[in-house]
Amino acid sequence: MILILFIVILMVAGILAWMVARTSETLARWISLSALLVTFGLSVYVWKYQSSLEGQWIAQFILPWIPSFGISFSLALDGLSLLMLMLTFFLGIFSVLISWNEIKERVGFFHFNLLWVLAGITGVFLTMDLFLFYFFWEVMLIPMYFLIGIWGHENRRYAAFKFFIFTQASGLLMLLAILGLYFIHGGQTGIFTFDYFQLLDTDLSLDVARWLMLGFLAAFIVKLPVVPFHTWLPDAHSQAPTAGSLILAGLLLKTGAYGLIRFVVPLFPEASAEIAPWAMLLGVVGILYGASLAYAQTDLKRLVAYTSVSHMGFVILGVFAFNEIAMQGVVMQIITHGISTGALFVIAGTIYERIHMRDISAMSGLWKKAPFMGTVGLVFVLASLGLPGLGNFVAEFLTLIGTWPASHVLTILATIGIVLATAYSLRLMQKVFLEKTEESRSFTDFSLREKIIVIPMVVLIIWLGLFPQPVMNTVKKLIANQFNTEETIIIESDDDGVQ
Amino acid sequence: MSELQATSGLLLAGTLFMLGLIGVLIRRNIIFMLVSVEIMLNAAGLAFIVAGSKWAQPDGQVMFIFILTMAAAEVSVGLALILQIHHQLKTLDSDAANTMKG
Amino acid sequence: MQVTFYIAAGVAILSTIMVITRFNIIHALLYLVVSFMALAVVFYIMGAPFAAALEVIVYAGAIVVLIIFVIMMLNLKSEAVAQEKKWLTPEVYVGPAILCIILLAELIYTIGVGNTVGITGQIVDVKEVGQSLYGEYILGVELSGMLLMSGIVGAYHLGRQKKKVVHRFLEKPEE
Amino acid sequence: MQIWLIPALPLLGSFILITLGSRLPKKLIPAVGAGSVGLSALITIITGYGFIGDSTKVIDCLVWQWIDVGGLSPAISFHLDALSLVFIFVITFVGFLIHVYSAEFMADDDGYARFFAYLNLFVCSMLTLVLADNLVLMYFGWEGVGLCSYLLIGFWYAEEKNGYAARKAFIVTRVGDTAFAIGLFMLFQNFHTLNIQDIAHQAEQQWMVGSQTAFIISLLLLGGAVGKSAQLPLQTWLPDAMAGPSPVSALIHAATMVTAGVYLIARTHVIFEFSPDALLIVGIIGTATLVLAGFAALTQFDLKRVLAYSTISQIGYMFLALGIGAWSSAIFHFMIHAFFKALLFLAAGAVIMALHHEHDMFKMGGLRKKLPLIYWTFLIGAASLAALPLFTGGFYSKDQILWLSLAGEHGNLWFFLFALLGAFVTSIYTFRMLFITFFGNEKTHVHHVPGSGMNIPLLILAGLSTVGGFIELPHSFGHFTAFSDFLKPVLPSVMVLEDFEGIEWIVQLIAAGVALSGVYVAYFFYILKPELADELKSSAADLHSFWFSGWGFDSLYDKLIVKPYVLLSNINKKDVVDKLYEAMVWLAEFFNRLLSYTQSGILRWYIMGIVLGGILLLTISLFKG
Amino acid sequence: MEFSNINIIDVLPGMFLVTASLLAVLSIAIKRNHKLIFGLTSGSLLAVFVYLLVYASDHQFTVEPLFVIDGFGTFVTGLIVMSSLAVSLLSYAYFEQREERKEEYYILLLLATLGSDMLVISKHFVSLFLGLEILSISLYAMVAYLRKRPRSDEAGIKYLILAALSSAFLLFGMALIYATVGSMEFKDIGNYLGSVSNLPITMFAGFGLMTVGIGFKLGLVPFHMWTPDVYEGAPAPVTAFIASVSKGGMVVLLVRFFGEINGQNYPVIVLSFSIIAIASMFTGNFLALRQSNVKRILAYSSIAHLGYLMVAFLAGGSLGTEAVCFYLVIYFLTNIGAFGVIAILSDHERDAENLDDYRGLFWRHPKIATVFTAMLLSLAGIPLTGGFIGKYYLITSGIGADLLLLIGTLVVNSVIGLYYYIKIIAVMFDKAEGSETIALRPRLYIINLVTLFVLTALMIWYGIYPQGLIDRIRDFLQ
Repeated sequence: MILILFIVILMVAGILAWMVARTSETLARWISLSALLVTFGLSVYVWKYQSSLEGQWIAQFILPWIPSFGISFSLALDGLSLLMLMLTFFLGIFSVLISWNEIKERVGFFHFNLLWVLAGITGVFLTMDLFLFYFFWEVMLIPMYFLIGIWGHENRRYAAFKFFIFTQASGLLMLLAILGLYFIHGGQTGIFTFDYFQLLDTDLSLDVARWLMLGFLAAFIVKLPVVPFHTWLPDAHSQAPTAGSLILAGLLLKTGAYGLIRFVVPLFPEASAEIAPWAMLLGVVGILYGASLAYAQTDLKRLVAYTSVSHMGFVILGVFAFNEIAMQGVVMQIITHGISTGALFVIAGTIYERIHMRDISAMSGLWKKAPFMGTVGLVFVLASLGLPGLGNFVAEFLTLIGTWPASHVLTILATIGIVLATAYSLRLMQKVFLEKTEESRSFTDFSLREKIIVIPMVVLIIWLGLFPQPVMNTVKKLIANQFNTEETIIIESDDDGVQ
Repeated sequence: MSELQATSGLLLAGTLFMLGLIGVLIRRNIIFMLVSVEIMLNAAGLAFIVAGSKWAQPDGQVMFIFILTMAAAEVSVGLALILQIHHQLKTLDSDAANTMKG
Repeated sequence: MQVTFYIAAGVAILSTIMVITRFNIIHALLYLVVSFMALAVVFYIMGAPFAAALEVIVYAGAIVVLIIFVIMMLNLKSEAVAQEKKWLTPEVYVGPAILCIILLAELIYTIGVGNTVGITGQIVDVKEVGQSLYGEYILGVELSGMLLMSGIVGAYHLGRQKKKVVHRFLEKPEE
Repeated sequence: MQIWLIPALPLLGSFILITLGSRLPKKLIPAVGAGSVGLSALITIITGYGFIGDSTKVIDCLVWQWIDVGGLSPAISFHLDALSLVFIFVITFVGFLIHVYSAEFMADDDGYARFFAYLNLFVCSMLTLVLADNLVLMYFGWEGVGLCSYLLIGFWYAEEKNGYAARKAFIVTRVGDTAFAIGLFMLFQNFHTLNIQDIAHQAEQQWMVGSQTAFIISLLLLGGAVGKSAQLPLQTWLPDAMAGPSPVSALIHAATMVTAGVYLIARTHVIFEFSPDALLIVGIIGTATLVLAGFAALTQFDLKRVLAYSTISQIGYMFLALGIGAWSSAIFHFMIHAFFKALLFLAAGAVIMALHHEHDMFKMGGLRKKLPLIYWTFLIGAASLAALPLFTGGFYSKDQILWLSLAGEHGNLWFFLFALLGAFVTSIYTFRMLFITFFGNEKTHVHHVPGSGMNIPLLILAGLSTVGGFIELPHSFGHFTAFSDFLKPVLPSVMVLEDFEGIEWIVQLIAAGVALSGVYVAYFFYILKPELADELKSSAADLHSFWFSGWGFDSLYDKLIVKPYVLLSNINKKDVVDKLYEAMVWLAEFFNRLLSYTQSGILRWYIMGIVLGGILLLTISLFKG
Repeated sequence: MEFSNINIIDVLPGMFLVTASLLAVLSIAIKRNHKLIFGLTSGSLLAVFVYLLVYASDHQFTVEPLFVIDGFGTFVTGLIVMSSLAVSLLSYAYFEQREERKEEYYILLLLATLGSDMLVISKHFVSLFLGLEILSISLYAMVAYLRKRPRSDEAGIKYLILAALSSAFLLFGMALIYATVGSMEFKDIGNYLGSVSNLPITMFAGFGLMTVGIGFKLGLVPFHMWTPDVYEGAPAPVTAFIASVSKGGMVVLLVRFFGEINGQNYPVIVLSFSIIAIASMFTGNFLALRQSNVKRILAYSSIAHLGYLMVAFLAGGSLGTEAVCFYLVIYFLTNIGAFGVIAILSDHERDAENLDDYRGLFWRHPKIATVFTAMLLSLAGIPLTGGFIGKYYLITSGIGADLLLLIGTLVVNSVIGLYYYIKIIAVMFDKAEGSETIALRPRLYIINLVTLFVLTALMIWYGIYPQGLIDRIRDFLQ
């Protein structure tokens, strides 16, 4: 029951916020904030609770939806989903906070969209029905489209279009693959169903599996994004309002990664193994290419966006390395990148709020006026370049060490990517915070509200760097299931777990 | 009489049909177009008559009657429209009525 | 019988060609009447006397007359003929004609290959047609009534003269 | 004793300074900064006391399990043995002195708290590096050191070139780190652990001498070491690193950062021992570096750059020592070098500060009178650097290396000759620097005479540079081997080839002679006949500028790597992949225009469409039917 | 004279409509009253629907030889009647503020509905032809209804000439088939096709020519060129009618005809329709890309959508028919909704068809903009809307029948289509304030708004919970 609650709370709060905004905009903000706090609290509660459970699945919820197609409203929670949910709500809280003053127009509608994006993302992370998955996959796009298209910067419409079309196009390919799987499974067993657990048992010839997998892959690698399907991302990120960028970078990209782990590899093990070298190659190309592009950018948000391209390369690299360590690295990368890049966007957003520009060659020496911001900026720049002690290092290191046995050459190239990451990260630091201060410009340091946003992020990224083990334990069962044992995944019966 | 082939009748119908079509295509005057369409409809009616007579059934003629009805209705509405158009455009040039495009 | 058919068919085709090539619309309509008449003959040969009668009465009579009425209402003058002359130039008609001839060739081929059944020439007379019409096709008849009604309502609405709202001094003189 | 406190205290200090920072009263800032390191030093000394009798002792301390995934289980856990003890002693003690010195040196700076925070963090990272019991934690410290160097070199961030230097330091060392990291991946694949002691055990069981894997891993580790220790070919960052405040240079060059490479190789000597080829390469790199950097130092006019090149060169000696398997000699030289190099930098810093941030030696001169204490301490440091015989620490440590490079089991004549050449050049540039700075006419007015806060550390370091050498004396000269004995449980001692056993004193004589003649040469050119030096300079201007630029490595890398990369990035700023999608859009619009043309609004044209459709359908029927 | 084989109850829906239209004519003859005639029209349409609801439990019989009344037909009849009802509800306010005489419109609307109704239950060429022509001839006048607008006339004459022309093609095709088979009943044609092994070529030619007529009515490429012009020229409610009822009737007829003759078994026919479908999808979407007239965009989109629908049609089988039904329901809802929005925003001078009329609409009329957004998203096939489930249904049926090329085209085109749908949405959400706020007359527009809300609610409900509708469709198709 708690699972559906996550989604419902957000959706209801979204509608509520929209309605009350007419009378009080502040109330709308508080409603969305409290909804997210509640869901975050719930997820933390579940997290506390889950460690005592045996087995992979923490909770399940099934309701028939369109029985004639074998579609059910099936939700299930395991460690991976749980982590994703916590990240979602965590970043969600900050996306509300960061928009507190930034968004002055149509506040109610903004929060409606914000909460519905988050609800869609929550749905994606929870659902165990492939049709429902596709459903949520698409649901999260429209509010996001509005977030970019209405509250974005000067070139928002182009960016929103591009975002929408890219993701839709790839999503449709996934739909085809889902349907293909559905029919093949139905043809084999006579049971036409979209249930994930049942589809896992589908026998596929390698040839068919290859095509179906490509369909899934298309959606995920566009979302991730993997070069050369990444060009929507810089536009969308740089044009979105801060909360939008935060959610895009922090969460939306992660749905792609999640999809790879949850669907592509388990559903098509042989086909994925076959494509693994190419996928990893793409990952490495992404790491290097993204880094090179990030180095050249002058638009702060665009720069950060390209770093995402680079960092997400590690995800696909790790997923297709097929071993536990790399996979743990990927999970870590998902979380830490969400926080660190999110934070960088927060910083970019706060700077933009103050001086109304994103061109880094025109900023300089902000440190002097805003040392607190500078320090926080430094922390996340360092996180972005993978400094040990911060979460990203754990992620990248594990990914690389796990990838090494799979491919030496690619690992080496990816490791070189870290050097390039250093180059662009430090360039960012240099141009924004260091060098000569323009004394005449008025620039204030973080306000209390902004501090409330960044301090938890700093704490978390350091905590993840030093104590990553609890996070890894949460997904251990899932990953162990994938790599260590051949046994089929046992679903908890209904009376187990949180209902 | 029995030597007459249904084919000949249909060929005649086809020829008339095409002539009507040519008429629609080459004339710019809307009335001519309407007339040409009537020729085509009439040709179709002929085809039905031929077919009906081939099977010695009344259905062909029945169909012809319906076609006739339709043609009449069509022409009346068409002419009313032509009146309107002439009133507004002061011409019967079908090419002149091309404000909507793209 | 065959000879009659071919003569009538020839007349029909020739007069139809005349219809679509005349510059003067009244001439064209006269040819149209000829064509319809010739077709009536064909109908008769085909054993459909009732249809032949209707062809003459409705097509050659009612419809053509209706068109002529409208033409007279429009008050077309000799400029119209000159206009038609200008419109109907080879570059206008060659292309479409070729297309239609291709289509015709295909159709002729199709028909020629397909049907080799002879026509029995049995006369299906008014009675049979009437029985059929008011028997199995009674609903069709009713529907054709509706068809005509919609035609009438439509023509009535569209054909109604607009009230002149422009001041009479600003009006253009009638052409 | 809780050895985790040793790195934790500076970290705590750093944390306090970062979070409270400017809100602290100004007096408290150095107290926190220096105090935390001082406490660490104290704990180190207390802990070290326990080692004096029994240097085989080992202290392990697990703080918490860091990561535990699929067999990879690095922990935050420390391992203290004789080798790390020497290092942490130097780090904490010298570090403490530098902190004390900085308290006065940086007193007027805006970023006072920030400075100490960084310094503390630097010390903490270095201590973590040294104390780590597994390579991942070591890598943690390793990168932390890189970060702090970045922060401190770019401490005065308003200047663009400082920022450049800082980034260069970080990035260049990170190139080395990459190799190190890849080395870790390989090690993990081979041994399924990254614990240093376990690796050593397993390596002994699994590997044969000359193993290919060992060779590659050694080279990768060497790559890391080369980056941090500024050896060829990654030495270019160090001279630029002088952009930071002088205490920072002292810290980087003496106690932290550059010695990390030496430590890494010493720590993983087991691996290197399985690969003589790798060791040879270490030696060659060391030798080449020490000679090249020496010549580069000869031509510099920036006081600190001379010292920087001298550091590169001296680390080269350490690498040479490592390469010939003279592990303890390398560490010995490291320690002595730490003392005198810290001394030199701090003294240089005092000079620079006195002259109001004047770095150019040729604008100094005659400071002997104005700053006598500085002069004398600098002289002691310089003498130690130049390895003037008998009374300097540097003589003993360097002499040991020279001797073993000839007589050690892995030594050879070439190493020896080049090392000797290096020693000669060293003593020339050292005294060139001394003479130009402190002798001759006064060219710039002295603004500020350092106070006791700066003088006391100088004096202590001067003392150590002199006395430090006496804990290890050569065979021919008392044969006192306290230091190498102390390290013996960790680092095997080197065998001396029998052929050379008797001739150690000859080598020492040669070395002493070379050093002294170097001093004379410097004296000749810069005191007696300064005009001759200028003449020489102009007669070989090309060579001079080549050496001046550090053998052109900078411009080489610039042309080969940096420029092409930046150029490529900038050309592709708009992302060429996007063109692909733009082409799709263009195509769609093209079709749109094409089809719009068909939608002409002309009725007959529409009919034509229908006719065409009819033809199409009929044709299909005819041909397919 | 024997009328005995016709039970008047069987054809009651048709009778209802006939009676209603006659009553309407009478009422005009007595006194012109817009409200009355509107009430009469809506009431009778509703009555038909209620009748169908009650009557629907007992279906599946034929009225020889013209009609077959089965679940499929009943379902679609109900759909058509409801759509006409929605159109008439939307028309009231629209025509109320126009200067034209309003009353004839409702007669034509009723007759057109009747025509479409006859189409969907016909099983004979005669009823096919008559239904089609009643529909067409009513539409000629409806398209050109607003006589003062030059574009209405232009649209009317274009539609008339082209429709008559295509009817001629259709008739000629039918004649050829009749000449070959000797019967005009679909079933006999099917039997004939089943009995001969080597099909005479005239059959195919006949089908080909018929396809011209049908393709024209559906607005498929290359017979599509009238669509944008007529959509643009016709009054918005009429456009809604053309887009939904007129096309829907033809689609159902096509499905029924092909079901009877097993059209899927003939590669020629499948090939022809595949080519047409693919061409329609691409042409429609490409043409819409840079269009700035909303009505034309919707016209082009309808071309593409009919192309999509052809996928389910070609897939055939019960799944295909289900998909067609479902898709039609959604497509009707969406199109009527979209044109309803246009109708509600139109003023005396012209319809609100320029993209600029919609600039900032969301901030001026949030309710209407929300409805329009929902409709456009449904057309684009985004989840949470019925359009998504509809498209999903199409794809499912296509994959089930292995129509991979068509499915691929469909997917590619869905993507192209996104662009112009979200272009309109983007314009509506634009911050820049658009032209002056059009004051809506609340009393009149309450009907329109309620209608639109109901349409939107249904469309979204079917998007979220399609099972109810699917069950209903399956009930009927049993």
